[in-house]
Amino acid sequence: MDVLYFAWVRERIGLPKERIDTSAATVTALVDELRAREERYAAAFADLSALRVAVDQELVDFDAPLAGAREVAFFPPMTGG
Amino acid sequence: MDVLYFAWVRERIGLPKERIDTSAATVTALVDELRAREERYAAAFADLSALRVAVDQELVDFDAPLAGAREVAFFPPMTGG
Amino acid sequence: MRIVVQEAGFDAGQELTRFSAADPGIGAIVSFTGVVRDTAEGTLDVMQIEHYPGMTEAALTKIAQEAMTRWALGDILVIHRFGRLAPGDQIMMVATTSAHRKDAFEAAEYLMDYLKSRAPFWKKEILRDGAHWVAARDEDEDALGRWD
Amino acid sequence: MRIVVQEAGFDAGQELTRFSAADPGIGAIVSFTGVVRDTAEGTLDVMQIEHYPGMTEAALTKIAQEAMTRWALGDILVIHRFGRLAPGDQIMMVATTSAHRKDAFEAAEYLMDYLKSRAPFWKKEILRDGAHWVAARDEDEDALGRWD
Repeated sequence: MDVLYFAWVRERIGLPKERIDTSAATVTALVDELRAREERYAAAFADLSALRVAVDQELVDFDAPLAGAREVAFFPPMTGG
Repeated sequence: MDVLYFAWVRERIGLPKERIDTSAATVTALVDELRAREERYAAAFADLSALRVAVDQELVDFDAPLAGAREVAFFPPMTGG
Repeated sequence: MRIVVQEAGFDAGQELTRFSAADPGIGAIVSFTGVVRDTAEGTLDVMQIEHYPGMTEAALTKIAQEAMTRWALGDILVIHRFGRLAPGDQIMMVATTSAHRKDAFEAAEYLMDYLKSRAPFWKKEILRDGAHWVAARDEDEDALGRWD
Repeated sequence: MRIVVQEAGFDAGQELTRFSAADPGIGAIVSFTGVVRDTAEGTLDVMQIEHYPGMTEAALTKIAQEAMTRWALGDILVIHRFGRLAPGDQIMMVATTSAHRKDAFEAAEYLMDYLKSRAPFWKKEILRDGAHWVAARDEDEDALGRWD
């Protein structure tokens, strides 16, 4: 699965995209796996209320299932316009 | 005093502007004078709810005083934009 | 603040460019452009717009000044034509600038609502088979109520 | 419907002219243009806009399609830039056409409200003395509530 990071999440983790093999059933489970990896992930995911997530380019909640997902993206609240 | 007519009021009365010597104290009194003149005025002023009036280029009510007024204008509700 | 009442045509896009360039420090620019619409049957030859010279400029200025006091605006542009227009011609435009989009939007809507019902313009449609003065619509008068 | 996400600059006035010309039968055209604002102290060097290629276009298209179903619109234009912008640069614009001004205004405000908080753009201000990501504002999130 491709995992993408944007804005300060990308800066904190230190890369824009990576391939991750996971059997996590939900976004939250994936977040827990990432947090356990390294300090920079734990820091980026410290406060989920400051983050948004998209699965296959659709905004979803953190309890969304990952079955069949090809791409998950984490980023802060959007600031377009 | 200059009396101006616009839109269908102008067409019904048949002129855009005329000079009128009047001692009418209010717009309504002026309207009564005009109505008494000729049928075309009576027709134009038949329904005051379909008319608007400006005294010296400010929208006013029909009971507005005319003391010191230089210019009175009658016209239908405005349709700008 | 720029208030223009003219017979000549104008280009809303060019006016927007000029208006925007006047204050590059502003964040939000809203514009409204009104265009002469043909009838559903395509029978409109001419839209004739009559106005009250002198009072028109005064009324538009007063409306714009009121908007400047109600919202935090950088600038206001109002252009309104009179005379003989054809279907597809631009009749008028208003534009507003502000630091915030909400102010720019609200002020533009306010300007339009008041311009519709309080600026001395009257439209006559010259159709292929007749002519008539456009009647004021109750909903345009009612629209003013939201600004009380 | 035209949705454009691009790095290059654009001219809102020219875009408005082109957009308006596409359907001369329409009566009302509303546009909103967003411009990069400097800080109060004049310290902004660059506004850097990051986006999520693919999702950005999809999100903007979805927002525009929703607006088309909610209001009686003729057309919608959305342009949004990404990359490095300078103070005074135009960031984005939306424009709507409709037979009625109320629909054109409301739809443009709806597009702006959703674009602000639901399209995947992030702004970073590169200042003379540092840099920071622009935080989302509660009032922008709250603005969505009025469309429920």
